[in-house]
Amino acid sequence: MSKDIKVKDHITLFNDERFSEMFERKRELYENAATKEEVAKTLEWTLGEEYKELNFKREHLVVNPLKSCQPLGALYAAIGFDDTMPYVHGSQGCAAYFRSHFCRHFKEPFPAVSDSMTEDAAVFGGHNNMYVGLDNVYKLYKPSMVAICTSCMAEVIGDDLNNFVKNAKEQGNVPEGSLITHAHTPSFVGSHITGYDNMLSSMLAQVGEKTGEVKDRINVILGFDTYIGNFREIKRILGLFGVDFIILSDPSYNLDSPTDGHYKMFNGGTKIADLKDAPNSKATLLLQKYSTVKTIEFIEKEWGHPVKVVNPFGIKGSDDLMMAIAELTGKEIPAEIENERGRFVDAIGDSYYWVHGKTFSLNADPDYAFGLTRMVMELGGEIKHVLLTNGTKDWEADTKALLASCPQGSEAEVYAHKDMWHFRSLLATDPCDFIIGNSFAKYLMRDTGIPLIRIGFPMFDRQFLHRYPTIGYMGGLNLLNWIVNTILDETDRKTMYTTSYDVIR
Amino acid sequence: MSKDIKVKDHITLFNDERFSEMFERKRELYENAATKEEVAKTLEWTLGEEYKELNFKREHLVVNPLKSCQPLGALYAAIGFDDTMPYVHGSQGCAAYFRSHFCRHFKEPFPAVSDSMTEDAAVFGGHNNMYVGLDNVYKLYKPSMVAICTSCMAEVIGDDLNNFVKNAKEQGNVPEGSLITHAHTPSFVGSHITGYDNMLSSMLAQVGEKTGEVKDRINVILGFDTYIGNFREIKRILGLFGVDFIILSDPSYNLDSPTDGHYKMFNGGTKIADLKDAPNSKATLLLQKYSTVKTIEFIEKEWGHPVKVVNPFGIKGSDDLMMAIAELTGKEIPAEIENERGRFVDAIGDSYYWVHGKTFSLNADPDYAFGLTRMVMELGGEIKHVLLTNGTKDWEADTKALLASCPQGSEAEVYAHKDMWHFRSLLATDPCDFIIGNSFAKYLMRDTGIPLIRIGFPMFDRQFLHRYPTIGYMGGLNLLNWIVNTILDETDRKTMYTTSYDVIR
Amino acid sequence: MSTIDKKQAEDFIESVITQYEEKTYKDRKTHIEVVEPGQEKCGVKSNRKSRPGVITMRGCAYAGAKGVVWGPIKDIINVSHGPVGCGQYSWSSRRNYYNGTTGIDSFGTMQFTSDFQEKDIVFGGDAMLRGLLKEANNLFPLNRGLSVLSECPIGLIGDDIEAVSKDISKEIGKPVIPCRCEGFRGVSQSLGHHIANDTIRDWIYEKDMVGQKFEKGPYDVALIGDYNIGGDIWSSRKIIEDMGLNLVAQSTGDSTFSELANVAQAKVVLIHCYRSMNYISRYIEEKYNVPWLEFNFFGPTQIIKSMRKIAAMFDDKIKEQTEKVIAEKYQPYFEKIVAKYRPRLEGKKTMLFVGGLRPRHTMPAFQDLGVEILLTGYEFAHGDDYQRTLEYLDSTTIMVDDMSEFEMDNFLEKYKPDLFGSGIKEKYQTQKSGIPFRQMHSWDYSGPYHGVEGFGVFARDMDMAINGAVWKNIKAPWKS
Amino acid sequence: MSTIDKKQAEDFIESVITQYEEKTYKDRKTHIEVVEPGQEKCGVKSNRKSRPGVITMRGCAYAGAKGVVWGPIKDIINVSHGPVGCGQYSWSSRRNYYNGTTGIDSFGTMQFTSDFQEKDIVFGGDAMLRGLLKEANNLFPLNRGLSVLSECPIGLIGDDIEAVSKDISKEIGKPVIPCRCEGFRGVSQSLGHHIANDTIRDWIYEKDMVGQKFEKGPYDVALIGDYNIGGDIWSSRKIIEDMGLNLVAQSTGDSTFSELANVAQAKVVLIHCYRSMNYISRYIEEKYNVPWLEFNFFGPTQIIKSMRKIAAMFDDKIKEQTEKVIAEKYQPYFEKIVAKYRPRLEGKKTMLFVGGLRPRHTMPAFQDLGVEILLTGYEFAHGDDYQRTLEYLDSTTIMVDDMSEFEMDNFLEKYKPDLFGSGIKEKYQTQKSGIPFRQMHSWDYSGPYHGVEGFGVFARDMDMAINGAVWKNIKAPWKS
Repeated sequence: MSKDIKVKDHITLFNDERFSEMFERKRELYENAATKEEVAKTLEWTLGEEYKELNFKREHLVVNPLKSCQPLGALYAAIGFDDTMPYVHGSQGCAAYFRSHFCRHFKEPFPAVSDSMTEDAAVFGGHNNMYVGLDNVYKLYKPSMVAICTSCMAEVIGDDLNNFVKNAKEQGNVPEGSLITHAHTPSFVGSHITGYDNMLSSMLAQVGEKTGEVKDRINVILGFDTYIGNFREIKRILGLFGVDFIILSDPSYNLDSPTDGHYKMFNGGTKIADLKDAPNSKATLLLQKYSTVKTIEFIEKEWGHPVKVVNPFGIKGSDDLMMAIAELTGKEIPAEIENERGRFVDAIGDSYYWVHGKTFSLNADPDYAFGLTRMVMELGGEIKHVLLTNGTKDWEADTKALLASCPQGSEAEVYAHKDMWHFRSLLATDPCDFIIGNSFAKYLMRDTGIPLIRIGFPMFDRQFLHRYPTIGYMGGLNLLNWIVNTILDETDRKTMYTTSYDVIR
Repeated sequence: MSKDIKVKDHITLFNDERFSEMFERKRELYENAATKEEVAKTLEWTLGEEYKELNFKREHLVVNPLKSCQPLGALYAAIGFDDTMPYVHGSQGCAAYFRSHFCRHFKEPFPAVSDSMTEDAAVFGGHNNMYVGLDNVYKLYKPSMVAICTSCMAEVIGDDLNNFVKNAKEQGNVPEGSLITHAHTPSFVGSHITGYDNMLSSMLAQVGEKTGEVKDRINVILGFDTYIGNFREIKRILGLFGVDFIILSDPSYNLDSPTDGHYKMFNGGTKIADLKDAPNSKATLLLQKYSTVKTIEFIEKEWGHPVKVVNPFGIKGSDDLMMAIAELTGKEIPAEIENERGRFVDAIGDSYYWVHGKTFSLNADPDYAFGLTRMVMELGGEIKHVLLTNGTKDWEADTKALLASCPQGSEAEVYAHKDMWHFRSLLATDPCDFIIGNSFAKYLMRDTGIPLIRIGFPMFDRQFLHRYPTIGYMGGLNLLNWIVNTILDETDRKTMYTTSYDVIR
Repeated sequence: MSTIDKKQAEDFIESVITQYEEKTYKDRKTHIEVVEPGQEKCGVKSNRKSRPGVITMRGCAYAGAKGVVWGPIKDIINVSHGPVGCGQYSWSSRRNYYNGTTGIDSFGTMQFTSDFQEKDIVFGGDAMLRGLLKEANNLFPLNRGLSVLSECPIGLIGDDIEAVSKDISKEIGKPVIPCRCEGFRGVSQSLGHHIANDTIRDWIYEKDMVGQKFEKGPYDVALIGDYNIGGDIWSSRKIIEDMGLNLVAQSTGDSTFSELANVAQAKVVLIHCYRSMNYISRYIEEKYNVPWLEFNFFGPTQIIKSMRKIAAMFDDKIKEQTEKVIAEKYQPYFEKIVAKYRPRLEGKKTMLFVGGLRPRHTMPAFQDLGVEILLTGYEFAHGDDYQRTLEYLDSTTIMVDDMSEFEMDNFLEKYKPDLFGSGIKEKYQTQKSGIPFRQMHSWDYSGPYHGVEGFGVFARDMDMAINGAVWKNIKAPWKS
Repeated sequence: MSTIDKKQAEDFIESVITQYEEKTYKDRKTHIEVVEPGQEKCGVKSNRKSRPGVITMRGCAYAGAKGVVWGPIKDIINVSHGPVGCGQYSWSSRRNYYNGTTGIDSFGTMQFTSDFQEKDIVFGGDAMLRGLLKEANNLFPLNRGLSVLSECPIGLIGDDIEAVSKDISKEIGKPVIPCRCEGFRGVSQSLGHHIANDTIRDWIYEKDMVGQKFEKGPYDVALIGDYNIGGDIWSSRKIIEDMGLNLVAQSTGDSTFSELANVAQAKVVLIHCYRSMNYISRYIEEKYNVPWLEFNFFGPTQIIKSMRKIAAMFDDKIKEQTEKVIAEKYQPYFEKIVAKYRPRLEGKKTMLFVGGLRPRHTMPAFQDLGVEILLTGYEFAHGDDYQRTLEYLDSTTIMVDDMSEFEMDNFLEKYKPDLFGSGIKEKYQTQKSGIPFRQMHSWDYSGPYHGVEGFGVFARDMDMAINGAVWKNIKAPWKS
């Protein structure tokens, strides 16, 4: 087949001379383009100190931010429950965007309805949309639960979800006994992780039923963690401990479902019965902190059982995770886990000389940023910049304390509310050896020539990575793999035409 | 720390002008070097058709072969048994080489003794070396089994292992009842996979004790498979089936042991008792064919129970694996396995458009070569060349039949006994889009500019890859990951300064 | 012979839509029709609200205005004005290719947002917007203008972005164009196109802006309604040039502000995506008396037909050159592509549900490869789009407007096509059913599909999708 | 104050070696001694056979001849003559860097083998070798010579590679050098060095070959015994040049056949690795009357000392230039490196067990950084090497010849050094014990370690190893 006519697509087609000439002519005659000198000069200027200063003076404009809006996170919390329809009360375009965003990251379908509010709803309120919307949802999809969040429009006009849902039930828009949870998730407050927190805490509050009986079981909350492999990994770990558990929001069924010839909208997840019974577990373990602020507060206050929050990345984080499980459950840490720890440490021992002394700048959501910062330092890597758009004060303080505790963090700068255009200035004026970030950070790689290690969300331009775990010792091995082998790959590329292009490294 | 004095090592140091000038001067004044024109002309010539023809006419010289020698494979078979000391009867340098080779690949210690034969042994035979050698081995390491193979010297002078071992036992060089297995593994016959086969089949023959009772259990033999993750993966799979099994040679304990502050020479593996009892299993399943020719023959003839051989890569291969387990054990294929199949197929569906129509040339050991060839075609990739140094006639026939069965194989060429210098000619005169090969194939990438997907043995210049499984559906996901994400990475590099540098792919 | 039996199909459709809530049922009934080749009128209702609680594939006006009209113009800064999400989700997702240095003289793959916070909702965002526009202009001095694309809250809190834009435009001496494309307006992306077209009209042509001066000639044409997905407009441009014409302005793919203004300077305006840009072409004809012509550069049949139609607007030199290039260069290439791919695709059946124009534009290209269309329809088409789709039918076809995913699942299950072409949201669920899929908004990260080279890529990709080896392996062999 | 207590150490050693089989015990007893600074004689026995069944770190004569002497010469084709393995395992594993185009004018990282098959064992390999050498010369015409490195079977089956080499050399008009380095010869790599040196002597100098003609001057020197691991010889060369000397030939790292021949053309031969190359330097002195000088370019103390020693062989111009470059360039750099790393390394303890020279060469560099040596020894040293090691001691030290891995494990367990420097086979088991490790044969994929820049890399790497964050995390925190 390969010897037939070969078709060139955009990746190579436009390199043909005919096209280059065409582009050049167009630029010259019609585009009113800046001169090449102007462009070169401006480019150089944007990479300098003067520009950096100007750039950091920005008060209003945000360029290439590292955050999305609340309802996205709310949908992510919702998709983790069995037989549950995520529902966006607001404009239909919002739902379309959320769904596309997730589809592009997970390469999986992401069901969610919207009640398609338009101009008239702006005037009269969105209650009618919700009544018809819920009616259709139950008729078409027969979910066990509907999880409603809001997008901007509903929030700006002040729709009252609680009231609407009550009415819908009373009016008979929905079947008797329908379970509907709802959370206000205004896009102009916080970010996607806030929405996750709002939705999850609302679900716990609205569905959980405390009976007084305490069950020998723990709840586990992973937070806004898009590495689907982690949901399987924590189950495997808890299985080794022999612990009974409930994961509160487990999207690993819906977002990693088989291709077997039959599309199923709902593939599993946390059972509704478990959600109801969660307050009666003897403790709750959380694997994220900054994406679950309200949730933690709620559980501590309302369920009153022991709560542990760990950041389960790297050696220290995984140690914390294992010890937290042991502490909450009274179980011994299994020998197999200890063996895995040893194998992870072993892998670090085998490879850390490629990381030690290299400098790293990071982009991520706060919980990942904290964990990766610590893990990079565990490998001997030095941190230059940790830059977030949705960092919180707590995160900032925690991260600064972490960096201060370690020589590899001594020169690091921390930014909680900056964007990737700020980051570009930082990288251009104070370069590091490697960037860690999501797919959008590829622009930074292009602009600064600094290689990118792809860890984060969204990950649109690589496949399968989210299927691997990143937590615990075995997840740590994957992170290590991505970090070390990217360094090795870049080293190869740098040395390919020199004698340092070693076969053994 | 990063702001201190920065040390440059070879990766960047010699780019400094001072060194370039020095190199240039040395070349000009002292090296008696060919002129740059001569070099350029010769380089071009070596990449052309005329050279290819000359190159393929070689009858004697072998350049950059893709095989190692028998005892290497024998040691690999031996290291998979619990409390077993691999023993090389021959020159000590051989053992040093085998051990280094494995250490570089696995980044793990690889214990093996040699009996250090020298000139006098050449004259008088190596029996005395073996007597003292065995004595020391038992005194120092107290193994439960010693597995002896030979290197060239012992084979050329015709040492008789069977006799030597008998004498050693009779003379009391070893403790009463010592278990010593031995295999002749001449380096001038076959390759490392032949040695694996010889050692394993000898162990089965020398240690296995057929009792007549048939146990509800199967034997599993993975062959010369250096992806340690596969040993864990097959155990996981068999665990899901609920099958009782013995893995015959399981190096995953010795070659992936923890760093916990205590070095242990022997970390586990197939129990000697299991090796003894293996003939009494009800069936044997083999996951390689070309590395276990003698072993298959032996089991079929001597143990007389059902034997199945599958090549467990990709969809078809994993299907075969699962059905073979089901058939041999009478168990149903578990729903979880079916789910994993669906997830693997799903991942292929999500990504195959990056592979479809791309052309691939492969280098590997025969079992991997066969499996990867088939899997690449399952992804829609087209095969150009499959080139091995240690291919067998069977392998060649099987591979040709496979290629003929699929349009993606219609233009492929198969070479069973060529080397990587032949491969260079093929790639230069008839380029493909991607090479699949081991670390040495990086030279082909440099010489031809064709990107390399690293799968195989040895893998010296990337870390951890051997810790992942490659077999079954979940192993397939790793292979898919390496293939697709390498393609994506190369696409990024090719398009970085064009508009095709997409964030979503 | 048609695969679709009209009566059976109608019964099936009825069985599906009766499952809706009653008003929804009544509404949906008017959006679906089984049509026949030769049929004169299409009765499908369109451009109506999607019903709440039904998973629609549609987006919003902002998506139409930003993603389609304003977004691809490379030398202006498009500010997503409002909360962070809308700009974030639409960032770099349309693959409107352009040449230029991003962040310096081009801004296509950047996300500029005002990142509204609660205080902005409460106190209004106008003051902030002023500051923002100036910051943007300072940090990106080579921009040729800015647009302000309103998100939902802006219209609801009563901000006056027009006033702000006027002021700043004066202050910085560059166009600043406010675009009221709040997502709640209208029923789909389509109103966004219209609104954005109106802003182009009002803020460019009504102000008589012109672009870079060029030497005018008799063969000057403009090409609009091509968004350069995967390089579409470039392979189209090549055809125009091969015909001997002069392409003086293109929009909005790989377009500049200058070209946008200069569209009206051409002798003829060629429009590819009629749905999203017809407003402008009609207006230009009216105001400047420049005629426009719709054309279709998908697949050999339509490419050749369109080339002749365009050539017919010009003199014999152009006509001859057109015939020459067809005969000498294009036809032989098309034949090779068809020879390779048609045998692999002949008789395959597809469903196509995309945007507001592409189904009827790509159907002939599918037919050139022997592929039958079982079902088609549009996310956001208008009545005339459906009407004009009829002419491309060559078998009984189900026509659906604003198909819900519920309907889609049922159609896929029932008819098991060899290919479904739609959007990213539809892709993975289709594939789970074992049905090959191509994203026909974004060319599934491939492209171009327009023009001569584009047809090769299109044919290759459809073959790849339909005949992908993986689809033979959907079922576990132990499940019989 | 020494960390090692002599009496305790001796008792401990005894307790370890008594576990051997009796003859082995007696033998090993003579290979280990606890030595003190100032001690005049070292009684350690060396260059004896390793005992069977004891895991030795040693390799073979082939490894010494190919890996060290012939392998690094870039423009000759080194044929590993015999079965495939020896060449395969030693392929690209020594990191002898070179400049050149591999496969065209340079062949360092290629594996040429005759891949002996059973028939070759039975019928002999001479005919095959003839064909092979001609094939190699035809396919790689820019080679400047070939070597034939025998593997074990060659010596055992009685092939006459000398005759073949002579014939082919005549036929192709290039040197073809047969080297009888069968792995069973001798007790370690060391004999391989000697044999290979002898072949250089016999086939180059005895034949009065000369290399590229160059203009001779008073400052011409040759540098031998540097294998350019990670670029060592390049940073050494830089020092030589900085001193105002002319380096006219180097060997064998990044060396050519021409340079090898021209070593004898220099005014002085500088030898770095005395162990592997002293045979040649002695011979050249005898035959050509060219004096030789041993030097050491590891670490500030020895670099400066060596530079002065070398300068002393020349006139004042060189001496002045040497002092100038030390004072102005090297000393300030050394101070910076020491200032950064010594505080991090002061008082750390290491064990070093490598090759035949490096321990005594690198000890002063460790001492420059404040690191104490607890134990050292050589894989394949001779008596004089041990003798000369004494002068570098600054505390009580255990000296072990041909240390077995059994002994090594025991020493590591007992003394828990902060660093162990040895080879790849020893690396991972050391690390399992939680003890940092550096491969001191190959610089652990780093380098150069020679010369001024090399000291920086050395210091950085030792810090990295010893103070690597991972070593704090060996123990699970729940294990107290």
